[in-house]
Amino acid sequence: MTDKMTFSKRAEFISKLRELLESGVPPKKLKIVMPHPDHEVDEIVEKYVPPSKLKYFTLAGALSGFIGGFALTIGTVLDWPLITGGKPLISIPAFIVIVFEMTILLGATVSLLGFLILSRLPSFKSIISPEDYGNEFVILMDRRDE
Amino acid sequence: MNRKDADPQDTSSGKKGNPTAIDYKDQLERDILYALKKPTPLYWGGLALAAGLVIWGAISWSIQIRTGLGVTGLNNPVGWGAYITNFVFWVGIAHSGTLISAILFLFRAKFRSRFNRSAEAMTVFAVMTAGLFPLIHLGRVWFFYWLFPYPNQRYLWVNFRSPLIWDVFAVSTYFTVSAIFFYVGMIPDLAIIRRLKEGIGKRIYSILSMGWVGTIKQWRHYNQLYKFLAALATPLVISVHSVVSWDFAMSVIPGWHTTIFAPYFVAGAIFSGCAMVITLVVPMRKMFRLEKHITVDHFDKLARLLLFTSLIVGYAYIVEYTLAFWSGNVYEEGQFIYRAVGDYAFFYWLMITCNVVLPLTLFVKKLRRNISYLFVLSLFVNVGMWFERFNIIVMSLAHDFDPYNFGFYIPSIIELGITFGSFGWFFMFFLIFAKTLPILSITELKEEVHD
Amino acid sequence: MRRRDFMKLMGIASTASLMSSCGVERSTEKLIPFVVPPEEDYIPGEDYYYNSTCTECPANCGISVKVREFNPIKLEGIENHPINNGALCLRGQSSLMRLYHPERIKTPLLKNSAGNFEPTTWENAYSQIIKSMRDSEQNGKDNLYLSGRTTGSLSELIDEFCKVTKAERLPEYETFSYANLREASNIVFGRPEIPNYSLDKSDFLITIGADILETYISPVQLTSRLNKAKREKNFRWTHIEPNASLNGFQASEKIRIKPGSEPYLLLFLINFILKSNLQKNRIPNNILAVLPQVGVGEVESQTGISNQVLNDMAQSLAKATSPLVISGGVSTAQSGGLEIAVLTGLLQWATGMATDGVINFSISENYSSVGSVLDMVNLVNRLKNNEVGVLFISNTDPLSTMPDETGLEQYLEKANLRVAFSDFQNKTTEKCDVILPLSHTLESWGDAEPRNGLVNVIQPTIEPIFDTRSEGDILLSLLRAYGKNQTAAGYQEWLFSGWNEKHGPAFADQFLKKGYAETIPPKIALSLQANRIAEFIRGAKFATAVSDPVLFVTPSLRTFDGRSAILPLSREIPDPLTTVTYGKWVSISKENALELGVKDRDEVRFEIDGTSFELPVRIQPGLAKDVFTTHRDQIDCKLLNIDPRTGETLTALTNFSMTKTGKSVAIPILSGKMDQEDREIIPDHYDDHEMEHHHEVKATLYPEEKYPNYRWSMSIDLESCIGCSACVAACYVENNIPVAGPEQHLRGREMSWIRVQPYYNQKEEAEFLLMLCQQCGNAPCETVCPVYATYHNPEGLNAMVYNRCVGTRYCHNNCPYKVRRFNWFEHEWPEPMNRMQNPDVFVRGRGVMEKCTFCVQRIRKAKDIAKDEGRKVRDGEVTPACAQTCPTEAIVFGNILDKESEVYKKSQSDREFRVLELLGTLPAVHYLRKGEETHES
Amino acid sequence: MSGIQTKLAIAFLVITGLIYVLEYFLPAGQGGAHLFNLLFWIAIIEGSIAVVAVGEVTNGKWVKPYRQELLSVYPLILLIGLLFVIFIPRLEYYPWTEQPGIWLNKNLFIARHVIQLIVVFFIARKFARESINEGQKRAFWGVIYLLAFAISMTGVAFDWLMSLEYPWFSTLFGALFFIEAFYCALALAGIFSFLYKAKFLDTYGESFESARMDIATLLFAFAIFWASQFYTQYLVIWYGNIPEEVSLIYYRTIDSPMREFFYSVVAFNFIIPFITFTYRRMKANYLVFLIVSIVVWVGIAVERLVIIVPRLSINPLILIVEFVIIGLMMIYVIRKRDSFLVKST
Repeated sequence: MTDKMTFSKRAEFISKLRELLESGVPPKKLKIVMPHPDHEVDEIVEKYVPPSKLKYFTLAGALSGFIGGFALTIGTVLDWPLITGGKPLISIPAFIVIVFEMTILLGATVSLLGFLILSRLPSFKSIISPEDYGNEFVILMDRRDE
Repeated sequence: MNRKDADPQDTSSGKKGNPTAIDYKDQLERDILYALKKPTPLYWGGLALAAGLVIWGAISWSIQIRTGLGVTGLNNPVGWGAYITNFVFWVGIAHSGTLISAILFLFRAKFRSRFNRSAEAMTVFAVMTAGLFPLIHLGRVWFFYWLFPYPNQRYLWVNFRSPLIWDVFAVSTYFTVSAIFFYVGMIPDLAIIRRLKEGIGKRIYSILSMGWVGTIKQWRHYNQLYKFLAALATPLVISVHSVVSWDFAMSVIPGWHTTIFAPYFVAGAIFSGCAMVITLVVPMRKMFRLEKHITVDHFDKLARLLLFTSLIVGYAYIVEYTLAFWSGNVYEEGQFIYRAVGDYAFFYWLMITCNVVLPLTLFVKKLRRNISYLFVLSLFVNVGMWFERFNIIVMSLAHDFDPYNFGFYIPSIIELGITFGSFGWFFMFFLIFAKTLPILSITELKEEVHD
Repeated sequence: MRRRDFMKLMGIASTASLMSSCGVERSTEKLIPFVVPPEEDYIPGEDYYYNSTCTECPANCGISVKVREFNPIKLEGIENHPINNGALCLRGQSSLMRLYHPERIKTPLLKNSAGNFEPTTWENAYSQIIKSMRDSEQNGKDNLYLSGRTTGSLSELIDEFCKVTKAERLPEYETFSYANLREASNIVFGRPEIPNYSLDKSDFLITIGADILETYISPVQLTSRLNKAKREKNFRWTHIEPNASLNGFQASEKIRIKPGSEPYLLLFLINFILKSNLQKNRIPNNILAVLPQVGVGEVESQTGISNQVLNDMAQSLAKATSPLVISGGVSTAQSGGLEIAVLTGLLQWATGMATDGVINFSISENYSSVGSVLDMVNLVNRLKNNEVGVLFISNTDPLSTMPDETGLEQYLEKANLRVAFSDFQNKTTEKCDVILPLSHTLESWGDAEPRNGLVNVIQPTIEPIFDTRSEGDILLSLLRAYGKNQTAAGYQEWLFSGWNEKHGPAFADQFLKKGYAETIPPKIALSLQANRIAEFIRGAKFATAVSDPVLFVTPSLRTFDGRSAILPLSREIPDPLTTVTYGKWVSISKENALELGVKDRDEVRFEIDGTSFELPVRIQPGLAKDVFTTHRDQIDCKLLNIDPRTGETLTALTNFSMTKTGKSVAIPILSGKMDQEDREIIPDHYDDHEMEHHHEVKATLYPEEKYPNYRWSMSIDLESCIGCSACVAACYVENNIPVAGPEQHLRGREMSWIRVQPYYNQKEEAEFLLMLCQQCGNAPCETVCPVYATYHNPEGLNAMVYNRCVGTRYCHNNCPYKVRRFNWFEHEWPEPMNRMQNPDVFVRGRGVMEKCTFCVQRIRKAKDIAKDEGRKVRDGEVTPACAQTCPTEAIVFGNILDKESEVYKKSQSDREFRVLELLGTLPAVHYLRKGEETHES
Repeated sequence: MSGIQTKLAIAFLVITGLIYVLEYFLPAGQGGAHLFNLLFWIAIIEGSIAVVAVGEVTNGKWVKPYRQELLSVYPLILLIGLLFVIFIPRLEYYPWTEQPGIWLNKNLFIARHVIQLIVVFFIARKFARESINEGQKRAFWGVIYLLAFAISMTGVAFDWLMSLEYPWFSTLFGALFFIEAFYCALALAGIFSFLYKAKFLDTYGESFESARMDIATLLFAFAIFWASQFYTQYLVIWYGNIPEEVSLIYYRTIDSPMREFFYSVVAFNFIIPFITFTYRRMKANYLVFLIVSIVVWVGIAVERLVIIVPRLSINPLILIVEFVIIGLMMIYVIRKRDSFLVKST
């Protein structure tokens, strides 16, 4: 049993939200839908819910890219050592470019992955039956208490 | 909501009385999605033209593949010409996209929200165009996959010391990341279209929007992601054009081998990119009646950016030139004298005029705020930047160390065909984008609205 | 009778077994591909070498032919051959293309009533000829036999043929008949011959107009001898010429003389020698009496040579222990040419060189049976009065090279039947009724006698490609058809029996193996024909310097008199002085260019008494004002005149007018610029600044390369290099380099791996820089290749993996020397040209980069042999094609790690430099700057 | 106001005299110390004003708190001018003086730099006053100053420093140099925020905090930017490996301790600031900020030294003395800022 509150004015919405949270309603019982992000709302919510875990994904991706880059470049030159232009086999200055690009590439793709996982996307339920709230701010509260 | 009245002229709901934020936001959606209405004949004409160019290019390329690179104007001293010029040009165009969306995002510059969507689209399509040219210029394009490090029985890997391999990595990374950036930025807007559309359209857009709801949880991850992507894209954009510049700087050829190339090319890229944004957005703004949302002030900001980058480019020109004589190195001197008075002198001075002299007029506030002037200027800058690359590439090769090897090159009809084809290719995608996806970031515009 | 059985009879199966498929009138069973096992012991993939003779020009160098899978694929000079000593010239190297040329005449041709040629059978052709010969015998007409210079057994056979058929053998026709020279030595010494000059024995050489490095008599011989002399420290060479040829730039000093004023110089020298009364007594008084006295001032003004230069020359001539003066070329081919030649002879006598062995008449060049244009004039007269029945024209093309005065062209029809023996259609054959296709030398048996006491073998190396026959076989068949019963089945048999008679049975074997047989003829005591000389001088009118413009029509280094123009390479390889490849042009001086207001490629019209012709110009630094040069095959020879006294063709055109047509002709000029713009591509000397560079060169951020066994290197001595471009031709043939053709050249797409780059300095002297892949230690091209298609192999070679190349052309862009070549198209090898491809070298396809790799295939072979024998490759065991053919041994190749190797020693010379050394590319090619060694290293 | 001006004038002359004595009457070697101080201080001085200029042009809020302190160093440009004049005799040690070129010859060299310094001084002065008074034209003068700054820094980099290695040259050197100027100016701001913490806090409060964070972020960004440019220059040189060009790096990396110094620059200017400032908490900490700022200064100093030492011998003692003198002068000027650089009412 959920009850739905819709606000056309941002201010009202924010005050209500603050009130709810301060009154000790567990955040997981609330489903807040906004037409666009809002800093103030973030600040309020931050006090009650832990920050996004996305950064770990990004870090992991970037790191693997970094290591993978070195592994690929150095590994291949050692696999079949061919001298070109008198440059040392393991030409770090040249390889840095590859390493850098791979860091970014994996960093970005893994972040995207993380985002999809964390925010439960793509959600087939709402693809099939989209839930839209227009430009209003909506708070859905789960009344059932276990 | 009924799409019949989705017409910006009908701002009644907003006009009369005191418009509430909601009204305004609805209005905003209608204004921007007005672009998705039925295409006009003009639009179809443009699309047809673009497609035609693409076909011309395709035919030219097939001829080249069948008979060999001899059909180009390339020859013994000059091994690279129009193709590599186009490659660098298009990668350059791609840059302002990420710049405007990522760097300006980090610098919290407001005016970005008016341009970022079209800029990002531009980036994706420009990279798609640029990516073709490394293939086109290959002598044996049917072996292009040898440029990728894939395991094979012969234990043959690619040479990671070669700038061309750096290109492969840089460009493909750049494409992936900017595509992600483009798409992620669009998800909430896609959800909006989903809401406004009916029937099959609704289906498609709800799939595209991946069932985005807009819960606070999603928004928080979303913002995180966007920030990270911006943070990753910013160094990426610098690196990509640095790598492109290193295709030349890594060589030993006078006119190519110079340390300033990386920042110089990056600035140049952003410069040409901004110009292209103006070239695209000015007509778009007119066609889709967005004057209300993309104002003169926004263009003014963009013009300042254009001026700034043009100053950097000018700085690079001057440094390059003076140091050639400062150093007393005969080969450098020879090269730069050749540029100013040699076979291609005309194009050299054309480049100087378009990239350094004309943009100086932007110091004048009046001109900065004159949209049609900006549009014309941006066209000049595009031309100028194309020839900048042409000059650097061709002149340096045509006039290197040994006087015996001095030569000359002019593009052949085939090369021109492929060049125009690439423009067709780019504009074709952009036109399709303009009719199918939100051309402005609705969500971000809403964000700026307060009760 | 099958040749093989015959050879067995000869008892030299050893050679026979190898020369399996060579023969005369035989089916071509041996040419079917190798799926069918060969019936003779022959190893596929093996190179077989056969000695033979190059007949591209009358010099007749000895060649050893490399045969692979029954196809000759490369010509190289025979080691220590008395003429060419292992070397070969540009034309010699290219001449292989004559064999495989698709445009060869493939069957006997008969002109039909409509005047077109149509194929016919040999028998038919023979019977036609015999019939017509018989007719002319009946109605009292003479059958005449005209041929190009023919020596050795073939000449004898012709005589026999003429004897039997009562035909008359005419004096032979050669474009360069040296009539003046021969007449002169006839006047001076009573010997109408061209002596053999031992340049190597002289210590001071004066050449007057004689282009000893290009086409003069036996260029390769003279060049290599010159080089031998040069290596002696105290050798000095003064070259005097009115034009600017290759020779001048190589001489110790080049002296530019006003056209036609040579006699004054010679008179001055003679008088000086006499005054210096060393040799006074040698010149009899009756000559002294008539010998004109010339004052220094007069000579100075006439010749335009400064006083002290003259004196210096004369003094060193007087001082020299064994001086040598040679005149020829443009100088003796002028109206006053005979005088010049005679005075030269006189000088030779006066300085005693004629007797001390530098000038050798005992082994004089074999021109005895060669006539002159005068003889052709006679022929024409006989044609005029309908005295000629059958006219055989063998192996010569008078119509395209002879002056018009004779009018041969219009009267040729008057012969009843004109029979041509030829390998290609040319102006003369067009006018004939019967054309019998000649086999190429490489397809036929024979021998050649370039000079007294030297016989070269000619032996087949391949089955005739088309239905052609050698001249010898044709003559024998004709004889048979004429009714003479023959012992010999074919010319080969005739030849062997001939050798047998002359030299005994053991000879042939040796002869074939060695390639030549040399005998020392008795010395000839020369005597001065005092009276004849005196009388000649009395009659002589010594020409004075011509003041108005002169156009010299010189023989061409690339095409000789035009006969070699048919060889694709002779046009593909640029003219070393102007770097023009295809098309015709006239070289003019900067001054004249300014005067006419023309630049390269602008067309000018020449008007000479009535007729006129146009040529595009090419500005050639070093030419004197009002002196123009073009090549024999680039203008219509009808314009030339002859010297009525000797029949020498006069190739110096005067009193013409020049005008600018305003048109511009697209002729390919390969050189971007011919001056160095102070870029020190060839550093002129080491000043401190450069020394700085030298120590800078050490600065590097890379680890030092380690080469386990070999570091292949090359040294090129610019002192010896004469720019003759023989190496270029050799490289083309050895490495299957495609011929790009004029269109591609105009686009700047030549394919040469090695090239001769001329640079003209402020003094307008040319220096030649051989440019080829420098096999850099730190090669800029390698690193930038994305797919490792080019990399540095452990022997220091800049290896090129054609299969791996994807064609980004980045390596080419990044090469400071621009020595890489890209395959813009799939290149054509028209049948049967493809048969001359070297199986050891990859034939590159479209879209692939290619370049020189020091003939890596040869290195491979040498290493295999060394491996089998369990040792390292010895110094001098590997010779790249370019080094192999170089007449001056300017190119030395070897392993620079081996401190004993010659290339290492040369690299230590203080003349050593490397091109663009300041780029730190560490090239493996070490150049030796022109000039003297300042200290021995 | 004239009082302070005369004071400064006298102080400058005294210092100039002092350094002249140090340089030419003591065993100062070839004036390496002198050149080092010139290069080090001019970068900081012109850089600080440039930082403000950028703030004004982009009207960033972060510049406001630091404005007066950063601007107040502008008079020192004159001091540098004077010091440059007494440096002139040292030019003989420059390799190009043997064979002067069109661009590199003593007279032109001296002329262009004296003029440059004077012009820059006046522009800086004008801008400083505009800015402090929040005048209408301050953005305009900001732009003018930045142009002047770019030119003068490039000139200094190429002529004073790079031409020591002649014929070595790198087109990026100028840009790198004024990036560094900017970089150490930001570091100076970092130092200020430690020194004037209290004052700033009670004048600007919260906005100071955010401004400081912005400065820190900028410092962080510049660490990356500097690294990228340094790498760019290194990579191009390393890859081309043209002897004439690698000479700079080559002669500084063949032997110890030069090699260690050379590479330590990367640690000082990139690794340390980068690592520390990746963590928000570190940024927020005043002391850390101070330390990082100083590290950056050290990095720049070491880089200059590494380039100078192999060409011009240095007397370390004199180097330090001169450094201290100029440093003290700077502190003095900054402390006296209120007496010559205040909002005119």
